[in-house]
Amino acid sequence: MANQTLTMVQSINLALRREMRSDPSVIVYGQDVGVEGGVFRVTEGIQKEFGEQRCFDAPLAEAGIVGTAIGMAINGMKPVVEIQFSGFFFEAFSQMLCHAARMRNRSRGRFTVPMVVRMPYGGGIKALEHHSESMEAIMAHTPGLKVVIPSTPFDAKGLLIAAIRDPDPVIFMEPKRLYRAIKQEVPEEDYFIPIGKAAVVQEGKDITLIAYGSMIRECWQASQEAKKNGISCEILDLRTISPLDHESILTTVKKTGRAIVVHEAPRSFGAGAEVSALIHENLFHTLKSPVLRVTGFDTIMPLPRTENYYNPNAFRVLKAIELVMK
Amino acid sequence: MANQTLTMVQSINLALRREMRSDPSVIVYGQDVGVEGGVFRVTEGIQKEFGEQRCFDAPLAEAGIVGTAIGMAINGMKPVVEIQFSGFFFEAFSQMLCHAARMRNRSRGRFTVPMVVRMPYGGGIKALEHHSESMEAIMAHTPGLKVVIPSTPFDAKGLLIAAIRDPDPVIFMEPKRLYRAIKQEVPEEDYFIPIGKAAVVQEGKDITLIAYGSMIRECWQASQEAKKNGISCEILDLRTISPLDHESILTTVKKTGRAIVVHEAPRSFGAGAEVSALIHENLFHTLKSPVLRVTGFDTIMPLPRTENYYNPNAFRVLKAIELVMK
Amino acid sequence: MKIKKYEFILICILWHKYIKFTIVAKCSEILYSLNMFINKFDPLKKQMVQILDADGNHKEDLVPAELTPEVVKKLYEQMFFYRMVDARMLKMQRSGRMGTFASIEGQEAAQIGSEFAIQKTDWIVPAFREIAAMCAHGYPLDKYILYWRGNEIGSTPPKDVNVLPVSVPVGSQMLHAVGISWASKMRAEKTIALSYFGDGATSEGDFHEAMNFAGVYKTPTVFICQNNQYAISTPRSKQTASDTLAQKALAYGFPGVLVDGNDLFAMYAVTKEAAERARNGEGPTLIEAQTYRLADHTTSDDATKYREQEEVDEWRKKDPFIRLQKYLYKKGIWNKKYQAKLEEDLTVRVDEVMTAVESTPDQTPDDIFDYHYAEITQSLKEQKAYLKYILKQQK
Amino acid sequence: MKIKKYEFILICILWHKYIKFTIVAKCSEILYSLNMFINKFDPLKKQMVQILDADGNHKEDLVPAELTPEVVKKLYEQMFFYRMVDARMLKMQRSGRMGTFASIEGQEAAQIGSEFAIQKTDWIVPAFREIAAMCAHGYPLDKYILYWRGNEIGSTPPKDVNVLPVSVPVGSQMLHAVGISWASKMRAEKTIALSYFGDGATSEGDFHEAMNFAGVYKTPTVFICQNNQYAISTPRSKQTASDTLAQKALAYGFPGVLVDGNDLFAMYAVTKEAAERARNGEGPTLIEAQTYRLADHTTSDDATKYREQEEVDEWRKKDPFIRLQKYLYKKGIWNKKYQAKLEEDLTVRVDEVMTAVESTPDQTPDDIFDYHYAEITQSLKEQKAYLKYILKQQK
Ligand SMILES: Cc1ncc(C[n+]2csc(CCOP(=O)(O)OP(=O)(O)O)c2C)c(N)n1
Ligand SMILES: Cc1ncc(C[n+]2csc(CCOP(=O)(O)OP(=O)(O)O)c2C)c(N)n1
Ligand SMILES: [Mg+2]
Ligand SMILES: [Mg+2]
Repeated sequence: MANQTLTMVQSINLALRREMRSDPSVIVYGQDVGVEGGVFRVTEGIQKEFGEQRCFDAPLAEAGIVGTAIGMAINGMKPVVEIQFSGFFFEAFSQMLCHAARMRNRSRGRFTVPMVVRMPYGGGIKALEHHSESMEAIMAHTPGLKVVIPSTPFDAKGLLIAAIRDPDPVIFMEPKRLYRAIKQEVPEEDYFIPIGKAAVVQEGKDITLIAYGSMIRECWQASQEAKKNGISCEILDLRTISPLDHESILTTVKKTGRAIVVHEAPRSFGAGAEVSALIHENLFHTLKSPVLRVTGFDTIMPLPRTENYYNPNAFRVLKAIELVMK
Repeated sequence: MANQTLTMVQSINLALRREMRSDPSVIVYGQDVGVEGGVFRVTEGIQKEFGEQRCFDAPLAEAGIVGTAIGMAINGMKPVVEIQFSGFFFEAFSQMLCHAARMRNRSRGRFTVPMVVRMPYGGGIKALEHHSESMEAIMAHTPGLKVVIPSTPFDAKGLLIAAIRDPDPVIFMEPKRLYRAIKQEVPEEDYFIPIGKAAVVQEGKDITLIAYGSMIRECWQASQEAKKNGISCEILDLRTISPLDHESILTTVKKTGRAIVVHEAPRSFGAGAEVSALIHENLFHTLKSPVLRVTGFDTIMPLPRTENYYNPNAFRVLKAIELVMK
Repeated sequence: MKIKKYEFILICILWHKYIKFTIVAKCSEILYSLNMFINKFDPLKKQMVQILDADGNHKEDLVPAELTPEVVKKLYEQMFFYRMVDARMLKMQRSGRMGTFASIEGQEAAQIGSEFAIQKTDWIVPAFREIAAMCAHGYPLDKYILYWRGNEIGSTPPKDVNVLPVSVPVGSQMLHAVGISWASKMRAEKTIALSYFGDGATSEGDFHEAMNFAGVYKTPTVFICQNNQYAISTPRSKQTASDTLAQKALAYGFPGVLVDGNDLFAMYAVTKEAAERARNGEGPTLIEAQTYRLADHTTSDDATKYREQEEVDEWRKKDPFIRLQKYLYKKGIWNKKYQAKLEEDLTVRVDEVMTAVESTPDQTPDDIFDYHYAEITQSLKEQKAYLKYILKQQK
Repeated sequence: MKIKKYEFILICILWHKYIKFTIVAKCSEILYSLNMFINKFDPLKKQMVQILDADGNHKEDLVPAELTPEVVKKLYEQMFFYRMVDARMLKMQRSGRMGTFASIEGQEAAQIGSEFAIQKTDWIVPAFREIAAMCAHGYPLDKYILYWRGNEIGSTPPKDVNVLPVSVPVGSQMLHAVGISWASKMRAEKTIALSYFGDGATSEGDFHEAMNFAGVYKTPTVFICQNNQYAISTPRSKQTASDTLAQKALAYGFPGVLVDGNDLFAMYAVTKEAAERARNGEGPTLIEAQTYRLADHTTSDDATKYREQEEVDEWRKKDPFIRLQKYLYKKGIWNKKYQAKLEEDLTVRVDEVMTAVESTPDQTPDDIFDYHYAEITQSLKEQKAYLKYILKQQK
């Protein structure tokens, strides 16, 4: 089969279609995902191809969407539901935390909840208030959940297929700023990127930049700049935030001896703290310099006109690289 | 005025009464807090003293309790609401995150939300499923909130008074295992323990144990054991999880050169990660040993008969001390 | 006679299946779409379905044909069994052999009557006060009790039992019932879901969302609100300002019915009608079962703090057993001797279950980690090793 | 003539106050407790309050006395002003001078009619499509627009304006209205709160909890559901299975009324009655304003994807302006010349606001950190210093 050059929106759409074609238990619902194809058009054409029985609009109620999906998953379906923006996910968080995340454990596997909750997250597209949140650490701190964040169209497809086939609930956060920002060759056929595994997306020897989602691109740009000063950056794309791939993190940092963690979410109690703590606990004596964090601020995301003040970018990463290398 | 020997339940009750007496805008509501005085009897007698207008039962709806409290706080009241168990707080999390935490910032101080959300948290009393959660890191990761956790009856009163007088929303998490476990002299009069300040509750020179809430007692016990082996432990009670008191943390660790962070909550992406990252970022070259974490597991809290397997205790802290001191 | 735990469970299931398959299965073939109650009794007018009143008088024409005296006797015995289990659990709790639990006392008819109206393949999605409904539907009684004892094995019903474990977060489980029954509908199966919840639960946003989804998608769900007048200490009157809970269905475009929840006949008849509606694609129904929680909220509660003894006494007169005894007495079945013999027999059964319960081992350290994901993660493995190390050291 | 921004706001407020204090204040003294609509029009029977129909015919006996032709003219002008602002915002958005925003087109009567029925000291708790209600109540128009332009200054109304800023999380704000009005009631003040939300919002759990709290505590809250038939692409019929949204009030023990939301008279009259009920301690009311969102959901939406042009055309005929023009024409007020002059005058005002908007500076880096807490925390101070350092370096 041929490769196509696709945006992330298209590759996610492709992943959904492929899984829906091969597995009749996969259904897609959420606010405006049916006729309209979702506010970002991620589910465009899916209702048309699979009918209203398998792709439909839900009432405007996040807990309702997630709570019914839990029931469906318990009873043999594989719901892939969309939360329109991650900022509204918290309406459904209790259902996710109390039930989706716990059903397998409490029933010792008698009942399982194989479902995927997709949601766009993060800033960078000058969206409205409450539309640019990055709250992955909150979900990652919840035992029983898996949290996956792709950084490219290729990965998005492979990871989403893995998420849909996963026997447990997966939160799939899509960096909306990359929805249409990059195009990439994406194979038409199935492939599978394992959940729980990070990937070295650029090899280097002096320092490791650890990031995920939209920040991979910033890291890459920073590394290009750093190269001019003779600094060779390895980039580790976490891909899965929880369960965190300790082994890959420790392997790369053992090699480079230095690391910076980068994320959009607020700094304090963010995912960067876990990565930093983990590295220091394990590689304290190997590290040439402490692990630094380049993150969003402990503030509410500013409104569009000044959201750039908030967002970590290549320049900030570069500054941190310089600091670590000093 | 005389001191009384009180449990934490009683000292919190006292703090509520004192504030209600001096400030007519303070009101108390939540599930079963009125006639019954709360399932832990924290609000016992308050309805009797202040009437149904100022202390009353709410319908069984956490978002409703928190959401109406936000409105009340905007319009001149100081609601101190109770969530019956922290495990059910997530029903109200969206209201807290989207509104309580943001109103001051978005309106540039035109509207403020001076409210307190009290809730018992943590394990150790063999409570029912969903009744032993420790999710402080999630709240601490939310910009705009303050998260306070007392560890003694004395502190509980002083911190709660501070929380009620605070012009911003405060989440006040009460370690339910200490509700009646310890008694302490508590002054009848007003006093105030500042939010955002940690306290060295035991001086020592070899290592700092950083903890809060119910874990302070475990740290203290571990330190008694460690002393027998000639190890002198300093204990830092964070008291406030957010905003985290960086200065106090760094000061004590600068002094001892070693630290262990202890909490009941799951390990990954927990508050301990932030404390650890912070220390390493700032004191990498001063540290004699990496900061370790003694925490709950990344699991769902077991049911009563085996919850002891989950809970961090003095022994586990002691083992970590030995490791760090090696 | 000594029966083993598994034999006992088998007997329970068989006993249950016997009643079900000989009677219900046949009856459900006879189309029960007479529609006698739903949309006929108007909750806005506070019309309540009652067939057997508190004094034991029954409306002969409304008694469902399948509820022959023999069947009623069996159901009475089932109900009584759970009341005895309840009493025993309380006794054990008081002596430290049981954890905190929620008593069913007073709500036996609401549960046994409604459960009897559905089929074995149908789902039950309970809250935390549904011992009778759950176990009548095949949930092993020892497991139910083990749950409250604080052993995770208590939430693991066998594969062929379509009963979800206890759900503690109030109001959250009805969404699962909607999802479960919706999935059945999608696959054009004829199974339905029956969800139980309390009066307090109706205040939660999740209740609203569950009802609304069910209405929009016409899911085959029967919502049974056991209005036992209290949510812990909070009386029904402070929970909501609507006159009845049944009328809340009007907000979702499907029918609500007020039923005397202490009347086994009414509970059976209305649930049956609702279940058949659901099965026939006519969508959900909300049933408000008016009943009363005769005991404390849980064993950690003290109801005397917030309610008058007179009120409890009034409701004791409406106890579902008193009226059933009168009814069965008229039918020549019930008398004191029968009752004494019944209690004796059931005591043996209760003893046996409790022996099974108390001899069941707790979960192991491994169990804490092994079930979070289909495959254990690396860091959970490490944490498990750490726990084992610690436990060994601590010995 | 050149008016400065602040003068303009002052004029707006004065203009508004003029109408309010000369007319409403007086009228509210006359007890409006005639109770003509609430509890009279039964939503279960789909009875809808309408005074001025789409063809411009009015029911003379139902026209509130205070709505004299002169007052109606002023309200018409106010409504028209917001339609013009809307059109201008759209134009600016298309040329990159405005952010994504939610158009009000079609909903002007629902908002101006209801807002005019309350007092300046009353509260308005809006969603995100309430430019007319908010600004009529004193929210500075330039600020409202600045919000959508992406400037935080847009959420900072002056101290004496009791209007909350835009609330984006659908369905969440009604709880605040309940809390606000409840606080007033606790202090025995006579102020009430009026909360706006959409048809989609009624599906959220928070809607349910707000309504339920309001019912239980009889808070002085008026809930105005602008049923504009869509939640983004989701039609009202897929949002809930109940025939009307107004009937949802039955679940909470207080009245709901269905109103023609494109009828200024009906919206005023019913809101007035609801507001006075609230003020007199009779509790909350739910008003369903039947209207239509003539524009796209927001400027990022394309409504042609999910609805037919014919449907839009049908609703265009029911536009609130057409009927008002006919009415005012009959009263000898409206004609083409008047309209042309009005548009000319209002264009000047729109120009002025937009100048004020476009000359307002963005928030500074300091502003990002300074308002999170009454007192900035140490780590926010450090983060602010870092941002400033970075911005300086980046230059
Ligand atoms: C979401 C949530 N909030 C609070 C609680 C604590 N709680 C346990 S039972 C209960 C009352 C439940 O009342 P009701 O729904 O009437 O059921 P009943 O106990 O009467 O059977 C409460 C408040 C809980 N379990 N879940
Ligand atoms: C809790 C939440 N979920 C989803 C969204 C995304 N969203 C914004 S507006 C909207 C539709 C709102 O519909 P309705 O309540 O009818 O108001 P209208 O837009 O028609 O005025 C949606 C789904 C949101 N803002 N908040
Ligand atoms: Mg109850
Ligand atoms: Mg709408």
